[in-house]
This record gives sequence, C-alpha cells and structure tokens, in this order.
Amino acid sequence: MAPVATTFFFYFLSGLTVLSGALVITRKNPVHSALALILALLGQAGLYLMLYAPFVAGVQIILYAGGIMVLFLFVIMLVNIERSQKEEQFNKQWLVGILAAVALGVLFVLVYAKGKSLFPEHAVQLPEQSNTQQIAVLLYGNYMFAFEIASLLLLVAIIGAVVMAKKRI
Amino acid sequence: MTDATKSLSRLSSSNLELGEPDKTFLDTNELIINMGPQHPATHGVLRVILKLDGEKVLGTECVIGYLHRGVEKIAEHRTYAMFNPYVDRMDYVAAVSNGLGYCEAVEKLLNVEAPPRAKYIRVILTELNRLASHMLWLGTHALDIGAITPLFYTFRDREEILKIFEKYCGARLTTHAFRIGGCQYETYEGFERDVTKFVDFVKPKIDEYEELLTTNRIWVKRTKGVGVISDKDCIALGVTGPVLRASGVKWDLRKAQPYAAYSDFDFEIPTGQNGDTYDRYLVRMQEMRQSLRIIEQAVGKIPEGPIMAKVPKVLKPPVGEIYHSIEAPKGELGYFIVSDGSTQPYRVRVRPPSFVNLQALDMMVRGQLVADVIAVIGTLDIVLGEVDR
Amino acid sequence: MLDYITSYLKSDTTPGQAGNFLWVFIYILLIFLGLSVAVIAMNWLERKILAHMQVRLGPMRVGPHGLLQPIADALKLLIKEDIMPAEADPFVFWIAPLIVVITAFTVFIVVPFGPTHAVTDMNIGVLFMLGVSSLSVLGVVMAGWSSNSHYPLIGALRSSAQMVSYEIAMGLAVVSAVLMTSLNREGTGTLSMIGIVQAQQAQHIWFVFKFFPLGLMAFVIFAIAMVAETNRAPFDLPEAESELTAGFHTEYSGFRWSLFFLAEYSAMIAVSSIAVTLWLGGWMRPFPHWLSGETWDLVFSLIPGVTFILLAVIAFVGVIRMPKHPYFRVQTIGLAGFGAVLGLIGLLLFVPPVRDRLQDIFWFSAKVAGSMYMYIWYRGTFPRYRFDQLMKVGWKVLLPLGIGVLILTALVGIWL
Amino acid sequence: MVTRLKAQYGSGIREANTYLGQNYMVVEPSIAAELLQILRDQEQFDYCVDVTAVHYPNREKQFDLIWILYSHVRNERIRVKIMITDGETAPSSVSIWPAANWLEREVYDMFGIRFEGHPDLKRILLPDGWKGHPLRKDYGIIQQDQEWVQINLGIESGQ
Repeated sequence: MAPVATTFFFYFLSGLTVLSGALVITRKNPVHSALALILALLGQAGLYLMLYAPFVAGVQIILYAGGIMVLFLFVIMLVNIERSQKEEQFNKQWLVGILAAVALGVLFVLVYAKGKSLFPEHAVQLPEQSNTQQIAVLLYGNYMFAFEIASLLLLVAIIGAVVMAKKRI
Repeated sequence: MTDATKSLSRLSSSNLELGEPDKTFLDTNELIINMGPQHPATHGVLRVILKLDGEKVLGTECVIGYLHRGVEKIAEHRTYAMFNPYVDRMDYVAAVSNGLGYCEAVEKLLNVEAPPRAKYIRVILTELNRLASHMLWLGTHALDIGAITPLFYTFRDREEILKIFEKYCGARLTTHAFRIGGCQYETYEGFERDVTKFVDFVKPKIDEYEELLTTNRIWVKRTKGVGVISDKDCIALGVTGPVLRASGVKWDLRKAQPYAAYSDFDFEIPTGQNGDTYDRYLVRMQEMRQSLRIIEQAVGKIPEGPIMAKVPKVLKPPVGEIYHSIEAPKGELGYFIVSDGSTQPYRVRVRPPSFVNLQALDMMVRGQLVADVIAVIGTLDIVLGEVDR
Repeated sequence: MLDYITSYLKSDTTPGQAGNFLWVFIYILLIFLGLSVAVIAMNWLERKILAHMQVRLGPMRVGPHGLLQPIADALKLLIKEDIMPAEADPFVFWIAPLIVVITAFTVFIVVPFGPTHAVTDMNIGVLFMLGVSSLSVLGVVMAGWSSNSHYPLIGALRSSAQMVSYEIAMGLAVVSAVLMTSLNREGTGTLSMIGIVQAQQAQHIWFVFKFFPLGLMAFVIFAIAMVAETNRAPFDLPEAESELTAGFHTEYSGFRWSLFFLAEYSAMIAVSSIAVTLWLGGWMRPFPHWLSGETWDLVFSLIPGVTFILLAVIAFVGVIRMPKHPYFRVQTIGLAGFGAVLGLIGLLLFVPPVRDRLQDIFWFSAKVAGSMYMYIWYRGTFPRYRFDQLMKVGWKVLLPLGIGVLILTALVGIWL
Repeated sequence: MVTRLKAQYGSGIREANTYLGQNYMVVEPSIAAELLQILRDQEQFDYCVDVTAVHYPNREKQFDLIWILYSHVRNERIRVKIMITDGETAPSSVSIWPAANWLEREVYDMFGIRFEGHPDLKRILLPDGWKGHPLRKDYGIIQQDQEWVQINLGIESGQ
C-alpha cells in the first residue's frame, strides 16, 4: 500500500502546523491560542496519516485534540481572563530570546550542512502489516516494562489530583 | 461573569454578602446567580438570589412583590359582597377555595349559617378545585424536573373539571361561584351525572400518572432526599398543607376544625415519613384520591332545599373581628376580618399558605444543588398571586 | 474517462479504497443528501411521535399532517436574522457551529451502509469515529464561551464534562466489541467497520448475542453512553430549560442555531449507526443463517418494497379520512401525491437488480430508524438527571461495568 | 388557661374574652414578649398562624398588633393583641416562632411598625427604596411613591 505522501499534502500540513504554532504564541486572547494549538495538533495527526501510521493519528486526535485540549479550554475559561488581556504582550527577557534563537539557527545550519550523512539513502521502507498490529507487538512485547511504569506514573498523578480536590468536597 | 455579580452586589442583600474565596486553598470564588423573575421554572414572578459555591447552594433570598396588587387595601374601599371576586384572583389556581374561605368568614361575622344544600355544593366544588390545583401542580412540577409527558395527561384531565365549572357558573378558573350566605346558582340539571362521570373518568387516570412517575428510577433519584424538612421545623416555620403532612404531621383543617359539611364525609389524611420531595409527591397523589372519595359521597346525598340563607341586601355586620381558616390545596388559608359596623370591612387580612411555605425554601435548599432548587420550588406548590397579594 | 467511471462498478471494494475519486465524491454527495433528508424526516417524526405519546396531535397545520412543517422551520431559520451578542468573540462565535457540524458529518466517512456502500474503508475505522466524535466537544465548549454570558458558559462546561466522561464509557464498549471480532477461529481482529460486520457475518451471530450476557451489556453501555454523548433525553441537562435558559446555544439564532440543530440530529444518526454496525450486524438481514436458503432470501429482499407500499397505503387512508372542506383540498392533493411517491418507490424496490443492491442499505437504515425511535421514546418518558447523578452514572456505573465487560469478553474469548 | 396567666400577670392582661367563639387577649406591650414565650413553651401554642396589624388613626394608641396562635396538641386557636402608638417599636417574636420572620417584615412594609430583635427587618413586598406604608388609613388608595416611580421606571407617573 504506497504511502499517500504527495508533496503538496506534506507542505500544506507542515506549513499549517508551523503557522498555527506561531499563532499560539502571538495571539493575545488565550482561547485563540488554544484553538491554534488544536489546529497544530490536527496538522500533526495529518502528518502521521501521511507516514501511514493511522493508529497513531487516531490516538493523537482522540487524546490530544479531543481530551487534553478540552481540559485546557476548561481551565482557560474558568480563570477569568480579563486581567491577562490587559497585560502588555511581550515581557522583558528579549535578550535571552535572541540568544536562544541564534543557538537554534546555528543548529539548523549545521544539520543542513552535514546533509546526507545524517539521513539514510532512501525513504524508510514501510512494513506491509497494518500499523496497529505493529504498534501492539512493540508496545506489549519488547517495551512491556516501560509501558507498566508509565501506567504506574499516571496512577500516581490521578491519585494526586483526587487528593487535591478531595479536601473541598 | 464579574459584571453580573457587580450589578447584584449593589442590591442590599444583607445576609448574602459575597464571601471572599479563601486564598489559602485553590477555591473558586463564590458566585451569585440571580434566578430572575422571568425564569421559566419559578411559578410566576418570583426572583431567587442564589449564593452558589460551584453547584452547591450556600444561601438563598427570595425577592417577591412583583405581583403585589394591594388586595387588602382595596378591600377597605369595597363592600363585603364586592370584594368577593378579588379573592378569586389571589390564588388563581384554587380560586374556589379562596371564595369559600372568604364567604364563610363573613357568614361567621354575620352569624349566618349556609343551608345544607349550599354546603354540599360548596364541598363538591372545592374538592374538584383541589383536584384541579393538584393536577396543575403535578404537570408543572414534572415538567421542571424534565418529564414532559405528565403535563399533557394532567391538563387533559383538568380540562374536564374546568368544563364542569364552566357549566355551573360560567367561569373556568376564577369562578366567583359562592356568595355570602350560600351559592349563587342552582346546580344545572345534569350536574350529578357529569360529576359522577368525571369521577369514574379520572380514577384510572391518577393510576396512570403514578404508573408514569412513581416507579420511574430517574424520577425517584431526582426527588428522594431532596428538600428535606422535619416536622418540628415545619411547625416552627408555619408550613401547612401537603408539605406539613409529608413530614409526618397528621393535621388537616378539614378534620381538625371541620367547616362546610366536611364533618359528614369520611376520608383519611395521607401523611409521609421523611418530608422529602418524593413523599410530598405521594401525599398529593393520595390527596387526589381522597378528594375523589369525598366528591363521590357528596354527590350521592346532596340534600334538597334552598341554596341561599336569608341575608339582607346590604350587609352591615356588627362591630367585631373574626379569624376563619380553611384547608386550601396549598395549606391553611385564613381570613382575619375586622368590621366597624359599616358596609365596608375595616380591615381584611389574608393569611396565604404559599407566602409562609415559601419562607421554608431557604432552609430546604441549603446545601442542595441548583437543580434541586427548581424541584423544591415545584414541590412547595407556590402561586405568586397568593404570595404577593 | 468512461472506463474510469465503470472501473469502479465492477470492483467489490469501497470507492475510497479503489482510489476512484469521482465515485467518492458521488458517495459523499449521496450521504450528505441522505442525511439532510433524514434530519428533516427526523424533525417531523420526533414532533409527531412525541405528540402522539402525549395525547396530542403534533403539527397538523403546515401541509397534510404537518408534513411541510420541517421545511417551514428550515425556511424560518434561514430568514431569521442571526445576531451576535455584544462583547462576543466574533471568530470563536463564528467557528463553533462549524466545528460541531463538521465533526458530526465526518463520522459518516467510515459508516458502512453496505459491503461496498461506504465512502472509504479505513483500517482504523472505529478509532477514527471515536476521535472525530470527541472533537465535537470543542465546538460545544467554544460556543458556550464565546457567547460571553454566564448561563451558556455553565451550560457549555457541563455538557463538555458530560461528553468527555461518557466518551470513555463509549470507548470501552467499542473496544469490547472490537475484541469480539478477533476471537473467531481465524483470529484476525480488525478495526475497520466493514471488517467488523463481515466478522459478524462470518461468525453467524450478531455481536449483541455473542457470549450471551457480555455482548448485550456492552451494547447497553454503548446505548446509554450514546444518548449522553449527544446530550439527548434523560441526559439533556445542558439544554435543561428549567435551570439554565437553553444551554450553550442560547445566544445563537437563525441559521447558526439551525447548524447546531442539524449537528445534533446527524450526531444522533452517526452514533446510532455505529451502534448498529458494531452490535446489530450492519447491513445483514435478520436471521441470515437460521432462515437461509433461496426462498427466504427472496422473502427478505421483498420486505423493503412491502414497507414502502404499506406507507403509501397509510398515506391514502389519511387522504380518505381528510375532511371534505374546501380548505383541506390542497392538503388532500398533497397527501395523495406523497402517497403516490411512496408507492412508486415501493414498486421500484421490487425490480430485481435494484432490489439486490439496495437491500443492505434498507436493512441498515431500518435498524438506525429503530434506534432513533428509542431516542424519541426516552425523551417522552424520562425526566432529566441532575448533573451530579449524571456524572455518577457515567463514572461510577458505566465505567466499571465497561471495564468488567471488556475483561470478561477477553477471558471468555481466550477460554472458548 | 386564662386564669393561670391572669394570676401571673394580673394588670398585664387588660381583657380576655371570646367573641363569636374565638377567645383573644389584649395585653400590655411591655410583657408581650414574655407572654408569647410562655404561650409557646407551657401552653404548647407551637404554631404561629399569623402576625398582622390594624390601624386606628384617631385612637391615642394607633396600632393594634395581633398574633394568631394555634396549638396542635389542644386543637385551639388564640389571638394576642397589643396596642402601640405610631413610631413605638414592638417586640419581635422571630426568636419564638421562625414563621414570624416574613410576617413581621410584611407588617413593617405595610404599616411601618418597627420590630426590635428582628434579624433582617426590611421591606418584603414593596421595592426597597419605596417611601410610605400603604395599609395605613391615611395612605390614599391610588397614591404612589412618585419619586421612586420616576427614578426606577423612568415614567413620570404610575397612574
């Protein structure tokens, strides 16, 4: 099944993601930036689809766009945002910002200069099997241990949240 | 949201200061919601200011008076007979019992006794009116909690009662059927047949309502344990009627201090145990059945005879004062009339059951959720015409 | 060009897979049209059935038996001016209904009306469906927030909390159904919707009846979660008229409001079609294996035609009972015309080639119509849950039950 | 029951008889609070049916304040009356019967009689800023508080 990686789709989706990423930081209204973030995540899901990983794309949509972003919007709405809107947009640490930008620029240049040696010759060969089975085999096979620890961590987080909210009920 | 609370705090609601959220803990600030006078679920123009912490109700304050027409002031400028129609406009849902209370109070003042036939007709019409009032209550109360269907069933059956009223005295809702000293109209010739036909028609219908709601899991979950009030609090707060009986107090004026031929009928007084919305619902359903029993017995033995006692054209009751109360569908409805010997009453004070029952709202709702406030207002069965007078 | 078109007709895969974009476009158009007709019919049906449940007649005035009522509503909503509240956030206010409608419609890409009648057959069909239906929460939250008054905001927060929590119960039920597909002899589980229905066909059993109590329990969990997901019937707290005025779409009016209305109905159809696909054997006709054999196939293939003829007969009975007053003449003609159309469709369905192709679609829509009737029935009988009870049912009843059913299905599957 | 109270208060109880079968007592305002407390505790008048007032403008004590009480145990009603002049404050019975809370607020709203000891004495039926007490005899039947009407409703007169 040839991946659907037509170049137009690729540039469109990655452009969309970068653009909405920029929007996230420039918008004054926090809800607008949250929406931009959702757009970025959906663009990312599209990219996954192009890499022929539908399972990851599906999970991305459900978890990120459907779950976490909804809770983001919850928080933004409950905290009244009049105050934050009036604050002046850019804070003082522009010096640190420039340094970080320069460092990033140097990194890009280096990677570009190194060029081919970093990347394998041809596009990676996609396995024939459906992506879901493959992930399942990896997740529950070789990386079973890591998977368990991650779920333990989540459990701790949930219990923490309950304890914090518990005091008030 | 903040501008809504700013406009509210200008209101001098003394016992409802906006508590500052304790900064020590991540606490959302307390919210004042204004269940406004035009809210669909407050039966009429009642405004309830709710102080909420999230969903829980911390305190309520009822702002009433939107429907105040100054009935008691008007009474002082009308003769006794002229004031009679005003009385129907107070509790417009149970107009007949208002009229009965007023006429009987003035008859006591004049020391006049209504003839037995008039008394029987009065009892039949009052009980029919109680049925209509309970049906309207059930329809709107179920609608507030979300069940749409009972409303149509109850209004279809209530229509039959209103037809009988219309045939008897020409008016459906504010009937003005009674005069001081007896009844105005003789019963039209098919009256007994209509009433018995109605009773047989409605008896299975009440079981139909029960079928719809009593064992409906969500209905039980929405009403059990909601708006609980104990019998001691009821008596202390002056709450009367089905609300009092649902808390376990077996007190009904028709039995305690019988008036207008109630003494010759046998009927029980249904009571509940734990005074929550579900018990009040059951008590009112039983009361409907008891009213049917009374009507059945009354229709069977309406005595012959005059329908109007010998009452002078112009009523000039002797100087003095009298307090007479009857069991209206909502509770004890009392009239305190002071007469100075002239044709116009010197002072008429109406003791409305809804006004006093509404006072218990704050205690019943504290600690419950917003959705329960609606359920409790529904179960108190208040009519704003009577609360504001 | 011509062979490009006919090439699809012979192939036995869905247009999406066959890469035939023309047919994909045609299918999308068909689904879009079919859905709007379904929404209009649903609007009329809901008002009439609910009315007859409540001892009243429902719309009778606009057109015969109120048949033109939905069209009149749609026109009214189009003409009405849709205002935007003063300090509302214009961009978010404008985009919220769009998101809700888009998510409600994209679910239909994966829904299989027949073995080849689906826009495309993604091999993560179920996952895609779950993902898209979780996006509609965003639209609701945005609508509530952008109306800038605290009643819609509270409505939006409540409905999004409700949708998020019932999504999990829905997901669990769906996973247990998907698990059933893989527990047959071949052991090839699949996420694609058509694959699931084919698995049911292969295993000669609808998943509702598989591993007897478990399949049914999973279906019941999904049925409850689906009602809550679309804010309907006992779970319609956000639009609870008595507490909050009208939930998150209070400030919307005119065409924007009709978008929400459209989205609600299409979401209902989408979610019930998923339930039908996963548990009630999609487009399979009832008892495919007990009453198999040539004669039975013929009988079942005639049923679609018979139902439409029956509807036509009902319409004609209505025509006869219409009062003879001149005012009703237009309505009698209209009803007769409607009956004639139905009769025509019925006859058309008897024609053998049409009959075979459309049979699966008929059975699928008949099952979806059955579940729509359930929606209306719930609305007629149940009062509304209080918000905390609603969450309690979601988290404390459906979730553990869902996990239990999932584990039991797995155990029984391995053990069997 | 009246004899017991008479023995205790003697002059306090001015008059106690029945009219048309309903017994009532006229009592000195000073001992009213105490008497109401006794009525509830010893005589089990546990239900305060009503608190109301009657205005006699030309009498030296302008207002008649009336408590209508009922005892569930004895199934009996009684009316306790006190006579007070305009501007004099009356004892509030909210501490004895919570039911009297709104009833006294309405008497204050309609007659202008202040109750000391009342937790939240302000108008209940009329808007808060309204001047004048309608149920007084000197208050005309079509009279309205023009100034309030102009400010809040923006029309020049309610008539």
